[in-house]
Amino acid sequence: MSGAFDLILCLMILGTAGIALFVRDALAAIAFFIAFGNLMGLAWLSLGAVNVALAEIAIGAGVTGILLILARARLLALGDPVHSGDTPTWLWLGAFAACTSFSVLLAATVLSITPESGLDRVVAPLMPGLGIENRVTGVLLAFRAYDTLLESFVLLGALVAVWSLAPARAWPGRPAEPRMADGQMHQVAGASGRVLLPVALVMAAYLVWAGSDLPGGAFQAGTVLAGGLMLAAMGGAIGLPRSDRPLLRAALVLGPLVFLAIGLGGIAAGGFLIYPKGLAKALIVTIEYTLFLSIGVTLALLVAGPPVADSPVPDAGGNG
Amino acid sequence: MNLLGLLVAVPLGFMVAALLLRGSGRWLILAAAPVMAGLALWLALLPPGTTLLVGNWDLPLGILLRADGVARLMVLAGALVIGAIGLHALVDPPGGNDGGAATAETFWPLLYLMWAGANAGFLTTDLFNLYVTLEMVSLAAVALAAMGSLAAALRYFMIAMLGSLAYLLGVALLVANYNTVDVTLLAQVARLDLATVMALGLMTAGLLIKAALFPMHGWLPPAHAAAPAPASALLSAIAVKLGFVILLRLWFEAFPAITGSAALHVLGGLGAAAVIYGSIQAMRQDRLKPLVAYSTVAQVGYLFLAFPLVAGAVEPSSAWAGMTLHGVAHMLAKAAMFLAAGLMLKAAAGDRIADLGGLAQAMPLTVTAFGLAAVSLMGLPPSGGFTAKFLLLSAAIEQGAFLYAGVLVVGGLLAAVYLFRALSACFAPLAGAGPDTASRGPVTGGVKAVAPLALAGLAIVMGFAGTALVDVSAIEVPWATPTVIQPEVAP
Amino acid sequence: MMTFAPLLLVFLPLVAAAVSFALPERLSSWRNAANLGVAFTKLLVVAYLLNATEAGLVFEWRYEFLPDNDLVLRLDKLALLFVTLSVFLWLMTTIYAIAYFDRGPNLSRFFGFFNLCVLAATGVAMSGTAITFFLFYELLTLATWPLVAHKGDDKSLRAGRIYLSYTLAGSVAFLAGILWLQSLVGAIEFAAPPDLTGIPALTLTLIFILCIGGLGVKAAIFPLHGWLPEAMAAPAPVSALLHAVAVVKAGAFGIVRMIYDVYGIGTVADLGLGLPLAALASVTILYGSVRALMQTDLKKRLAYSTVSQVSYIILGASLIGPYAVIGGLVHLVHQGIMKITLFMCAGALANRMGIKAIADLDGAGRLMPVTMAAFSVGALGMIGLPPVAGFISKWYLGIGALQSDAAWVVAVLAGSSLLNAAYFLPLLYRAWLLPPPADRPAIRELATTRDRMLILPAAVTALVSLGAGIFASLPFSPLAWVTLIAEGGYLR
Amino acid sequence: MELLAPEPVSAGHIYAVTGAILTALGFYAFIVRRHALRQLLAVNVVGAGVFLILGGLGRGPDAIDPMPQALVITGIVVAVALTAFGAAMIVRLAEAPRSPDQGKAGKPDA
Repeated sequence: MSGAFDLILCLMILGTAGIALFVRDALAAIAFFIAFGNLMGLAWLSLGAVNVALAEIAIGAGVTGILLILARARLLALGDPVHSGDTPTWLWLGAFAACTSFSVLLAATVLSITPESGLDRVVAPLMPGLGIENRVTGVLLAFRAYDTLLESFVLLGALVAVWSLAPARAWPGRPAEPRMADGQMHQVAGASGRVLLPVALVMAAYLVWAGSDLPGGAFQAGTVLAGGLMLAAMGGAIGLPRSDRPLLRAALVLGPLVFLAIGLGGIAAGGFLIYPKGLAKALIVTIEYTLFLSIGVTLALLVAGPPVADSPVPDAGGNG
Repeated sequence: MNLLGLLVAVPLGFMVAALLLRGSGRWLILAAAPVMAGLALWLALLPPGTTLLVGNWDLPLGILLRADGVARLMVLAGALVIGAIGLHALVDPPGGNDGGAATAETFWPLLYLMWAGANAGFLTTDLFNLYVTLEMVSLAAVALAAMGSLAAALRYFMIAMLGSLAYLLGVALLVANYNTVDVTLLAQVARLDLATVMALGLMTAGLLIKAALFPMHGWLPPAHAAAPAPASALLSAIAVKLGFVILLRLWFEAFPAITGSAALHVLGGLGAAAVIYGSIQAMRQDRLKPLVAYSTVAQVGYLFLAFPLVAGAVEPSSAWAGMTLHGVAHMLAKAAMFLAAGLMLKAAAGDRIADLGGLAQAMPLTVTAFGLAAVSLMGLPPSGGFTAKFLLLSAAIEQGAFLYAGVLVVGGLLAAVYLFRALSACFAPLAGAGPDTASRGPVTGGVKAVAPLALAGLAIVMGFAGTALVDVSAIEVPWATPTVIQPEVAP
Repeated sequence: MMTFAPLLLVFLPLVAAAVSFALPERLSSWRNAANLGVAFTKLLVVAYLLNATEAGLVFEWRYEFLPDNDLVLRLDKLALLFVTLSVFLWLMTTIYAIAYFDRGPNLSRFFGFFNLCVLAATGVAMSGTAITFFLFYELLTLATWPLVAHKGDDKSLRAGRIYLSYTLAGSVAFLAGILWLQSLVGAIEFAAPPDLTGIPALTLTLIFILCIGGLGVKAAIFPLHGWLPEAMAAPAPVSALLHAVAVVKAGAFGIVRMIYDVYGIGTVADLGLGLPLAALASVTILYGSVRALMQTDLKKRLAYSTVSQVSYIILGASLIGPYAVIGGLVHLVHQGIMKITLFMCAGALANRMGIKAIADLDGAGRLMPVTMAAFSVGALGMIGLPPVAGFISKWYLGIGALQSDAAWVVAVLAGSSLLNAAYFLPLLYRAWLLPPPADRPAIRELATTRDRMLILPAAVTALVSLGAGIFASLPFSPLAWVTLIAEGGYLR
Repeated sequence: MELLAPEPVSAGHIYAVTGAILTALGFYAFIVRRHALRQLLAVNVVGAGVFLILGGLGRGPDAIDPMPQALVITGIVVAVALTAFGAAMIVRLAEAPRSPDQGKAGKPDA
């Protein structure tokens, strides 16, 4: 990787970020944000972090982008033009000065640290015991599985938090239908959703499978599944489920619950989250598959938002 | 067998169960409260030096859970407080009005999420793991705050996000600089360089937002005041404490050699300012819940006022105990006060303090709970608040830190001013309803007052268990490890 | 019994308090029975303890409530003096309060807090360490507030607010003083006074000022007395409690403890702190009397009289001579008995005849002879006429002053007695010698038992204050007991 | 930059410095862009900057350490979870601004 490429990429990242942050029009801002996310993915690739690149493009750019687009569309429909008001001069001057000095200070700090590969030395010898190749998966689901366990509950908790916003008569209803402004687009999305959903499922499953040894993993795969589900829902191929459907609830908690159960089962093997010898890979793969399913459904519902009072779509089947 | 993980896993299990049981999930608290109280009590009684390497992965990589004094006290108090709040929410459900059904159901998983997050945060020594737990707690906290006022919750959310990111940035710098984020390891390798100072500064700034220390407190009063009573109680008792505990880990354990006395006095000064400012604001409120919320701003101030006192003490244990016990006493008393205030406002004519007239007759038990909680918050004996203040004041006088001593003393008086204002309003005759206050029968059955009364009672009883609590708080205090007492090593 | 006796004394009022809080409003007879029963039981316990203590036993209970800070309840002779006083007056006030309120509102609450007050007063008396003392002293503040604000009208709430602002500020100063001293000498035990050598005189003086200032609020030393007249808004039994049983006494008692058991008379003398305090007490005595003279409201006049009288105790303590100490300490008892008589009478007059202003007293003696007789005994005692108990106090104070070469104190005593006479005698004159006005409303008819219960306590305390004067030389009289205390250690 | 580092600035450093600038840019935009949705976007940019610092500094001779990678993935997931909640709140607030008074439980008449 040549230094020039890195430099140009970084400049582009900064440029897109600048536009995303400061352009007047909200839609343009979001578009540039998605572009920014994809460039970030490239940066991660260039850094040699394929796992992160996948996550960044799928989640950082993809899901976050869709979230912002949907939110803007809903705000527009409610009569909020999404214009930020004028900033007082003193404020932006002050903020500018503060942030400039902050960035200089931070850059100096960053440069004062020598990048080194310290922990890889620790991780590498431990990998054979797990029976998988992907070291990032090893860290995520073994060495720091505790972080990941808690994180899966953060995701679940975020959905609960979104649901808690449901208005009085809407509970336990369906989320608002993610509308496509354009009729034709709607049909395209519907058709492609029908086709793409199975494809997405297969792709996602592959990503999980690959995640043991190659880059990939539950989160990236879950995002792909969520993307498929959302696209299908946008086109009306599937209806969004009521939030109290038992099957839905089961799908949501499956991954975290299995993870938790395996962690507690570890107590029998000596302590919380200990994988018994020889079973590590099997357990990790189990966790990954269940987690991927739950993450996919959770992310899709997170994008859909809280239930609304009168959802026009009849119950045409659910997901999960 | 080491069961430290259960303190996190069990509430998570209850969260899942609550989600699966949907509407009837609320009854789970009947099991959760005793189970968690039992676990927490077991934790408090463990022999010193109990730790757990999660998954048995060694340190620079793995995550260490440790039952030190702070963790024991906080987890135990948290279990009692959250358990009581949960039981209270059975009889006084949080979703009374708009958004009722969704609020009533989602309250429970959020409660368990916060419980797990708080316990995880109190127990872990890993700074990145602390980031995840911080987000667990913040997420639940914002959602709970949104049950009252969305606008306030959104404001809280935004500022909390910034705080989290500042904290995460600090963690990132530490990872790069030391290849570890474990507090116990950092304590051994910490050196004074730009990255460390920057990281510490960023993390501190982020955490001060979460702990709502003046002047980063702006989000707290509207969010805490508007939420339904059980949610307010959780926010004030639990949510702000985690940031404080992480700061303890950073300032006294990981980087004691780097946090110079000037920096400590900045924190102490902010704490003192918070005490005075929060109290004055509380005095100016004419509605009850904002008053109680501003009291939290003031009480958080004491926690940070204690920082320079701990660092400057010859024998830091007693100041340390004063600081931790203050946190615990505040948890109990403030939760009790918010629950009581919620009941009082439901019975009162309006939400102003002037509307509280007649309540001393109508709901004596609830007003008593409010009063007992007030006693602890004012630092009057016998109460946990007094024990804490006694220890802190002793430390301040011993060191000749008369400014801090003065703030401790004046803060207690100011608290008395605003809390007794609310209390004496309860003694006034029923506002605008003629002389027949007596005809107004008790409006709450005894059941509703049980939880606030129990919590306030615990805050009082704490005042008699001082020695035992001080002993617990001293388990694995940072300066017990020799690395910390060493003077700073030149980088 | 040896260790648990002090605990029992604290526990008994707690039982009464718990029962009172728990019983619903309408079960008034149960509540009354419980209160009287417990008060009476406690009196019996105290009688036993008096006997045992006189034989030289010391009861002590100890609990480590914070590291190096013990909660100590210790029954020495001085403690028992105050305990006996408060227990006896508690019984009287309970009887009186039952009759006074009859079936008024919020009595569960009233009796609950009332018992907590007595608990606190007992605790203050028995405290063996400074921190224990502070604990109960604060409890007293808190438990008294709902009583002062009991009526819930604007005036009572205002009185409660003023009471709290004075007393809480006082306690804070006191706490700061204790902690400062503790940071220098470690935990302060009254039984083993700390060694103060080597501490700068200025520091000691400042600590002394903080502590006495803090305690002086409750003892109503000028200029910290402002809350006491305001607190007259409270019902009569509460006034009795404030003025005689618990509150002002706790302050005065604390000052005695500070001078004799913390600093020690030697140190106080060396620092030259006795004289200023005596002077302040003298100013308070005269000031209170003058203000009392200016009042037209009966209870207010009595209140200012308390301001004046309590400072006799402080005067006695600060003069640092054997007779002065005895005079001061014995006045702790005598003032309590006499002042409670006056307040109970004033309450009965207000309750039954609506008499509040002094001008309404005309002819009251004829209509309520027993009440007015008791009142007269109390008033004469306050002036210091023999054979009422007040005479003993003043006599010993006077001799003590001469012993301590402070002849000016005698002038203060004489002046104060003249002022006392000036504000009490006109009352007696009006009550006994002037005819009742024609338009006086009739006496409110009460049930016979209630009527008797309203008068009986005052009559008993009046008799006791006579007895304490007449039989002062007998064993177990207040004077004899105080002499025992003084011989036991305060005459070093 | 060459002056600060002993050897020519590594690729890791370039990205880390980019991350630092992104962070500051995001903070600045957060302050001056007052609309909540734009602030949410700004927060995400700050997050991306922080992750880039984490990654850039965690880069060894040929690739990033697995541990910082894992931390970044965790961070990204947490960020998206919170962003979703934030976006939902912003929309709900525009839909039905619940005032603090309405939030008072059990007082439908207030």
